[in-house]
Amino acid sequence: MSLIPIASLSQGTYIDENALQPAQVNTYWNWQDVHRADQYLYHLEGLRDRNSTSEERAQFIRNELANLGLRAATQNYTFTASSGLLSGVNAYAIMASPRTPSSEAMVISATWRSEVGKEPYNLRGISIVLALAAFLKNYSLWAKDIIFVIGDGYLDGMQAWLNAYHGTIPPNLETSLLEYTSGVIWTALNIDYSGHSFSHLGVFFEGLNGRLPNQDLINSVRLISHYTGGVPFIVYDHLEPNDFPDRWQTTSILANAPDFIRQSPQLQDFEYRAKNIVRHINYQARGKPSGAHGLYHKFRIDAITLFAVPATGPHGFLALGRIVESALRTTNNLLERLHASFFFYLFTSPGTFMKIGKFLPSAVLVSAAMMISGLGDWVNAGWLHEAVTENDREEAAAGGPSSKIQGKKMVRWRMRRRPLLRPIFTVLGTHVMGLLAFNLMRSPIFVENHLAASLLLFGALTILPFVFASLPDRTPEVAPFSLLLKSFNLCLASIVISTTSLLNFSLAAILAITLAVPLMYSSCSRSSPPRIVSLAKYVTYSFLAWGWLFLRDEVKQAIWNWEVLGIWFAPFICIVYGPLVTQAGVVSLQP
Amino acid sequence: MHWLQHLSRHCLLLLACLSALTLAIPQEERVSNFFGRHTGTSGHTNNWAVLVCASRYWFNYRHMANALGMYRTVKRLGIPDSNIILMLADDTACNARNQFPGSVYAKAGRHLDLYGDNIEVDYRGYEVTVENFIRLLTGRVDPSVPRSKRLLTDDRSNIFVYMTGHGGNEFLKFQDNEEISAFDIADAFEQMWQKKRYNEILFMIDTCQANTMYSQFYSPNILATGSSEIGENSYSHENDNDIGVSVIDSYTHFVLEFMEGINKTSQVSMQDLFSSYDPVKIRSHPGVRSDLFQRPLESALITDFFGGVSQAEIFPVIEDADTTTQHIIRVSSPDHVVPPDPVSPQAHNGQDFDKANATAVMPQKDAVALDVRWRDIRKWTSIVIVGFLVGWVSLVR
Amino acid sequence: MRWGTIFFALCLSASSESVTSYTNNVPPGESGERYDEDLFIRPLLDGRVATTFTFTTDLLGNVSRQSESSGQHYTLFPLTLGQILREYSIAELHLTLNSGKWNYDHWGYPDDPSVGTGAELWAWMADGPSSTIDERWTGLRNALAGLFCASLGSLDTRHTSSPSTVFPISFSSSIPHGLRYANLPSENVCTENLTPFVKLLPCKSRAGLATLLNPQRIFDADWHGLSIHLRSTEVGTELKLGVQAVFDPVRLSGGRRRDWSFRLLFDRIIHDSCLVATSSVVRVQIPDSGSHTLSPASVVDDNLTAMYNLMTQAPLDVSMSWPHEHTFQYPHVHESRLTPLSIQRTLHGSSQIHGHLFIALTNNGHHDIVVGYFENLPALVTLWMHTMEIKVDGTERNELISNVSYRPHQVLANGQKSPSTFQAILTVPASSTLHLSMEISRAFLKYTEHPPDAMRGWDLPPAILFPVCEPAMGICGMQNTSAGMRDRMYTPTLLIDLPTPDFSMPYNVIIFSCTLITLIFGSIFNLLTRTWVIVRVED
Amino acid sequence: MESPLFLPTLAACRLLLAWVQLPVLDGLQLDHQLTSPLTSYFRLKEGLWLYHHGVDPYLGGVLKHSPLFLSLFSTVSPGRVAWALSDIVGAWALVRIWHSRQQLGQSRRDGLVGAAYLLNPYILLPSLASSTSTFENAVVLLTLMFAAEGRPSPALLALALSIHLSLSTSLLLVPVLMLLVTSPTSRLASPRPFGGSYWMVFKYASEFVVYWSVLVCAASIMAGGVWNWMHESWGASLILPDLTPNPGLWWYFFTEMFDHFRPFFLMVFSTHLAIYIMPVCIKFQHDALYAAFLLLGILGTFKPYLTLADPGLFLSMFAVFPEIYPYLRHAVVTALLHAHASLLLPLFHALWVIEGRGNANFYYAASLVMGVAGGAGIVDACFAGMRIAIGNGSEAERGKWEVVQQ
Repeated sequence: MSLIPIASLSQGTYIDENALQPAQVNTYWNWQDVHRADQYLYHLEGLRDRNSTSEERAQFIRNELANLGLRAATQNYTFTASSGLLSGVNAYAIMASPRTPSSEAMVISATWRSEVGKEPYNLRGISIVLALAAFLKNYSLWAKDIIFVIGDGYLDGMQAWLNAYHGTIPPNLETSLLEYTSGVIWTALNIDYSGHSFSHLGVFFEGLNGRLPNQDLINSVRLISHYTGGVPFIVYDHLEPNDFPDRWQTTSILANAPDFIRQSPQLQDFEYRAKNIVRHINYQARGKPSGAHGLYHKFRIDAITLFAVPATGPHGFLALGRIVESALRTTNNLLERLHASFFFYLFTSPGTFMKIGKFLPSAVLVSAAMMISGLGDWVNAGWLHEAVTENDREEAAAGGPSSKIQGKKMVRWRMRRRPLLRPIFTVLGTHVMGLLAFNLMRSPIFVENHLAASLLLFGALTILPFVFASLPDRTPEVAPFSLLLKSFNLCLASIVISTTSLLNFSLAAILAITLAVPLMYSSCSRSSPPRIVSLAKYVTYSFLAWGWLFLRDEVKQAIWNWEVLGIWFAPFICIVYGPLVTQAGVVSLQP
Repeated sequence: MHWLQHLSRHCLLLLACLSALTLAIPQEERVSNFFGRHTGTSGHTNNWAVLVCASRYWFNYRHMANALGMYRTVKRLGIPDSNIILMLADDTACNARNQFPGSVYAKAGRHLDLYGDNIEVDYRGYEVTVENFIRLLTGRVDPSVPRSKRLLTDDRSNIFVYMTGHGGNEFLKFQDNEEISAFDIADAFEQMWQKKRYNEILFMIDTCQANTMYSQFYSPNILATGSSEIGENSYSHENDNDIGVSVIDSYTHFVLEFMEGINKTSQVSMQDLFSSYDPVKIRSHPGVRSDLFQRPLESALITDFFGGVSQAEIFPVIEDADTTTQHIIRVSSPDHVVPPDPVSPQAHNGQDFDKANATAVMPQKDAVALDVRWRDIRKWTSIVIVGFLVGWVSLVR
Repeated sequence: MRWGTIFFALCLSASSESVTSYTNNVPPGESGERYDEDLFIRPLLDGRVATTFTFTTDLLGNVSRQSESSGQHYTLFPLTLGQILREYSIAELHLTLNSGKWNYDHWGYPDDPSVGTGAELWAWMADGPSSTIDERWTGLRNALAGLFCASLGSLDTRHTSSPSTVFPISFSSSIPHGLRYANLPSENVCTENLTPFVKLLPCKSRAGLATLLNPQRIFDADWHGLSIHLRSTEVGTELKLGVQAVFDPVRLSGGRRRDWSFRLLFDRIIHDSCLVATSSVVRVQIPDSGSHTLSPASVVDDNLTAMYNLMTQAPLDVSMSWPHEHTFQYPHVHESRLTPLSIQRTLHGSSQIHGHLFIALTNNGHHDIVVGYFENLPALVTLWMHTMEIKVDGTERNELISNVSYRPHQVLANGQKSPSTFQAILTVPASSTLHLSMEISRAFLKYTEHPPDAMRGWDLPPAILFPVCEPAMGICGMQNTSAGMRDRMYTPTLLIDLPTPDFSMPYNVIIFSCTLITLIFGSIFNLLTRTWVIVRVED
Repeated sequence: MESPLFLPTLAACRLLLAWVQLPVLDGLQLDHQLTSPLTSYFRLKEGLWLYHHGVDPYLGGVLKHSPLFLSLFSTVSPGRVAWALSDIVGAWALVRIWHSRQQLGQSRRDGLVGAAYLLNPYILLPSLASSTSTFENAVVLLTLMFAAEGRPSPALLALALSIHLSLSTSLLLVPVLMLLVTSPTSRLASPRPFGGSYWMVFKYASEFVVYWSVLVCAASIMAGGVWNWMHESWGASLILPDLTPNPGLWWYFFTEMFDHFRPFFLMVFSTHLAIYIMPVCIKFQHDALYAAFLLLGILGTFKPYLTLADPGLFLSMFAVFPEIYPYLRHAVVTALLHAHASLLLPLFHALWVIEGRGNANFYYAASLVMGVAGGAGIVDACFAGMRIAIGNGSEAERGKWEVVQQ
């Protein structure tokens, strides 16, 4: 798994969809439009300085867009999450493209807040969107309507707008359907330009629950920013080692390493790629979108965020405007929904990526190993007593597919029923417990006094399985409950990992790391350890499983993500991860 | 010698318009018998052009431009629209992505609009399929297909077939999802020959590995040329940055360039055209296949295929003749082999349309009530029957 | 040809002129023909300009009945159409080719009601003994396809329905007539359609209003469409050829001004009039607000239209300008909705298999409006009628819908599926919005049935709102009052993408499935057939 | 679990579940794993709407259910209670089958047998998604129960009904007839030639035909015609007009099939189902119930418009044949395969049509896994059912000999 960043493993990107034809057009965005953008920026800064309400901001934007002759409107929304209400106002406008039935559309959006850079407000992003609206409407070559959306807040506004646009309004969102709508949206560009001016253009692409946009989109924007805008294109805001070495030194962890390490290009490159992948895994494993673009993915819209990496130059509105114009021409060329290129990939550097075939095995191998050892345990459980004694009834007791007795049917059933059913119910029990815990965590009580509640919950989650599972096997003859449980546990975990690995590789990788070791070594030795040791082991396991309850902000954030954005991370941890580790703990508890 | 040729051609013209006045086939036969086949010149009395742009999508603009360039040339050289079958798999001129609506340009400078304001596309969009193309050539079309979509040729017709699109070794892709193979075209031509549907054919194709497309021909009097050898791509010539796509393929570009110098009366021969090919400029090796062609290329004039024999002032008569005799011809079954009408079974469907309206459109109230009662009756009978069955079964022991 | 016809036209126009001069605008006697052309220009609120060309040819003495009447004697009436008329015994024929989306809110009612995107064809045909209506319909489709270079041939039974209440026949006759209606939203209109269209005019594009039909400009207009309306009246047959276009001078002038002129819009002016025309006028509607100058100046009649007669004012370039405004200020849309109804039709839901068809009708007036609603959906979409919901601001109002008639699609004898039609009468309460939503699911097609660009999806034809005035329906929409619906309205089209199979590897699928099946089959039969034996193993 | 109260409590819980309103359930109704066009309640409701509005419900290819469902649901409109009840009836029937196979009134294993049906997710989820396959399963189980208890007329009526509801159940005709004339007790260990009298078989067969034709008449009366409903409901499983995805093997095969081969392969697939009847019935003539069990397994794998309920029935019936457990070769592997399939199917389905980042092949692959799992189950059951006849010798000579097939 740690080999992934190695350069030779990844291959160069290329564009698969013929229709895109990136960077093949003249762009007409010029200083006049930049001036217009500056004017918008001036007004927006005014709004920011007299920290106006969302209502005022939205009204201002709506009016500006309406003055351009576009169909503009605002949208009020209110989310009710367990952590409280959250409301705001979006503004949007639809530019109906001439000569078309307007059954297709593309989106340029910017959100009021920005969370990547240091600047909290994405004023320049918004003003360039407005200026683009004024600029683009003078051209008749748009085959798709263009929708300009200014989302309030960071993610919530865009989420509300998208839900309203697609008419899928969840019960905890209070908003009205949009006044104006257009056709199907295939692609969207989200612009995050919070700094004063920028040196690089960074792309953010992770979406909800680890969904990635089609790679063609990223690649064509990369080409455009190279050839049309002349702006270096990077992944996230990670500068490449070779350009801007001075700033590289400050950010690198190799900075204070001995010279020969610091200078070696391979290591620098490795570190750079590793950084990208870690960042990627950090986003994807939590299923957390790395920007407002991520919310589009839920609606099968391929979207990315263009982040203007803050710097003291050289680029500004002019370059960004050109790039966006050209990018829109490219997406305008699309005749079909993006389907040709990859949806599963790892970006190791802007120019290179890894196919799924390359990185998937690393997770699948782990799960396969767990599956095998699980099956091994199953067989052991079956054959366990045979070596010890020749007594028939124990053979019978051994149960499993291998007991070799003809007569005494009734007896054998009774005895082989217990070892199978108890582990099954333990497994089910733990998962149900996780489900209950999750629902509990969403209750307002929990949110208010977090520490006490989480302590209680943790205690409960620790004690319950203990009480339930620590009662020893009645008859010494049956296959030990712990062994069966372990084999079930391992098989289950391996299934989970292998199925997750395709949907959300990062999550699978994390699981493979966190689950493999504890589950494999939950019951290591035949000789039963002293009680106290196993108890300690159990407690550590339950900490592994539920310890995160005490990270207040993390929990709160995760729950909010689930309730507002529908990110599966929190329920997954509660219902799948926690119980699995708890089962391992129960196993470790058994003599 | 030349004046003789002219003379002969002129009386041919005369006869052409005479015969065209009433499109009665036997007369045509008589005419052709009178002249006999293959004197030194191409003994043709009318010219036809089939121009196919097989590939769809906006980014294939250049293929549309190829076909349209040819269209403009043959039209300029005097083949009337009624004798040109133009197949365009997509509409670039009025595509919303086109910055210059209603126009298609073949040069980056955008000096010459190929679309103009007088154009007739006979097959467009999804109609451009392999089946339709083969049916067009062999004349096996549905009787209801209008004349403008038929290739009404005879054994006196010289046909210029031009195809362009994305292709490969011995195939050409239509609409990017179905292929026509070299064998299909070869067999179609053979059928045409047997059915006396052509006198001579000039087959020109611009696609990747184009020369493989005519490798399978075996019918006489076919002169074929293509843009590139096997294993060779045909490249686009240039790209217009306002249209945003490449506008023409280089082989066609140079052919058209050559054609610009031709006019209706010029005596330039096919040989001159072929010798004008320059693999360096075209960036692929164009090929010529003339073994089936029975005349020396030097004596085969460009205008034998590109130019119309009949001069401009005669077409109106022909057109009028066409239109006046149109329904007569419809009535008298033409010589085409006619497959059974695929949509004729609609006939009784028609009735149930109207029946449906009778019921669907706002039924009267009493009718509704009666209908409801009848439904209930049906329902209850079925239930009673089943209930009875169950009861009986549970009683019987 | 040209010289021929011109000469023809000349001598003929002389005669027709003499006729008209004697009996000025009294319809000439039997088997006479007259030709009028008219251009109506409406400056719109949002700076755009709506232009409507209408070329009317009246053929007096009814031809369309007896099949083999004097066909060749047409002088003005286009010959080809005449033949079609006779051959398929057409009583009424409407063909429109539009592109763009008509913005009712800003542009008001179009002068020609049929503005549905794409191709729309409907015809009333007499049900003759010689051939059934459907045979005639097929023939008609192909004939028109050949005539107008449009792929109308594909308007086959998958798109054809017969909604006689939406498109009522305009006259009553003894012979039973049948209606066929079909639309093809993905059809586009371009020069190859305009060329034959112009050729139907007596003066072609050399004289008269048709001079202005410059394809490069017409097809650059925000909305443009061609229409052919052919209907038999009591006195004879009336042919209306129409071209509608909505230009955007603001866009043409780079976002600055809304001044327009023939030169600007069409890049041409009218040099001479068409002599055979009985009347040839240009009418300009004068906006009631704003200080504008119109040149050449003209008398403005009471309903604010300036009239130019082309016969007298031959070289003509009308232009209108707003000298006092530096840049055009767009009016804010909320206060200006020109039609009593605003329509929104969208597909909700993000899944590829299931969704909601959602229609929002906003009544801008102060009276309830009663409208008919008509959907003609191809079989790729299944409407789930039992999920139909009618809501007015959030509350169920099922009493607002009546006379629901739904016909699911059915498999026809030729294997194709007829479209499903849904028709109902809706009552939209005054100044409120009515939401009609139905669940739909999308068909799973065989991979051969998908179009070349399968990933794009399919265009769903526009739905139609029509005024209800058939007394048969009991209720009658209030056309008489201003609040009522004046004419048919078309909703925008929708793009719906079906779930696609994989197109690259049918063979693999076939192979895999067969392998699995044979594997299981083989092992089972292997077990069943072979006998059991006990072999002793020596160790 | 041994307690006699276990089953009633379980049933009570199932009933309670019918009243609980979960937001998830609405989503389930349209799930392709749980409901097929032939069994989806959603389509049935649409059919009812059409029926009430005077349109022939079998016109649009929407309704593929039997007309009897129409008449039932248009008279009474049962909530989800009906599904709960039919589940309970099915469980009860399964327990009764178990009893009659053991020839005893009560056993401590009843609870397990009942739970195997009520708690089986493959059974539970479809009935929560209110798919009519729940009723079909219950009727099939009733058929077997009556047959096992030697009550011919009810058995034959139930059989007629189940065949009427879903045509492919007609595989069960032969084994049920055999079961009626033999005893249901387990003869697997001691095979013997078929003992029943053929005359009786013929008699029962003719009785069945009577019931079946009466049902058809009732249905035709309801539908106001014969052809349209037969074509829609029975024809659907023969000519596969609707290519909605399901866990089975048919839909994608015929999506990708070339048009001119389609009829041929339709014929092949249908006959392939029928091929199994005779061999299985001959091989297991001594234990007709087991033959029926195996055929249910075949159905649960190769049925057109498969839903999870079909393999679910097969898996639940394992509980009735405990004697074969020791002879199952790879029970765990089968279980794991099923676990994988049941996780992969919904995930890949979502990946394809909801998220749009995977294509149909993903889901097809998952359905292949499902097929493999089903096949493994059948093969294993088939093997064990015959292997048991030889049994294991005494302890002493373990390892001395092996049992093989030649």
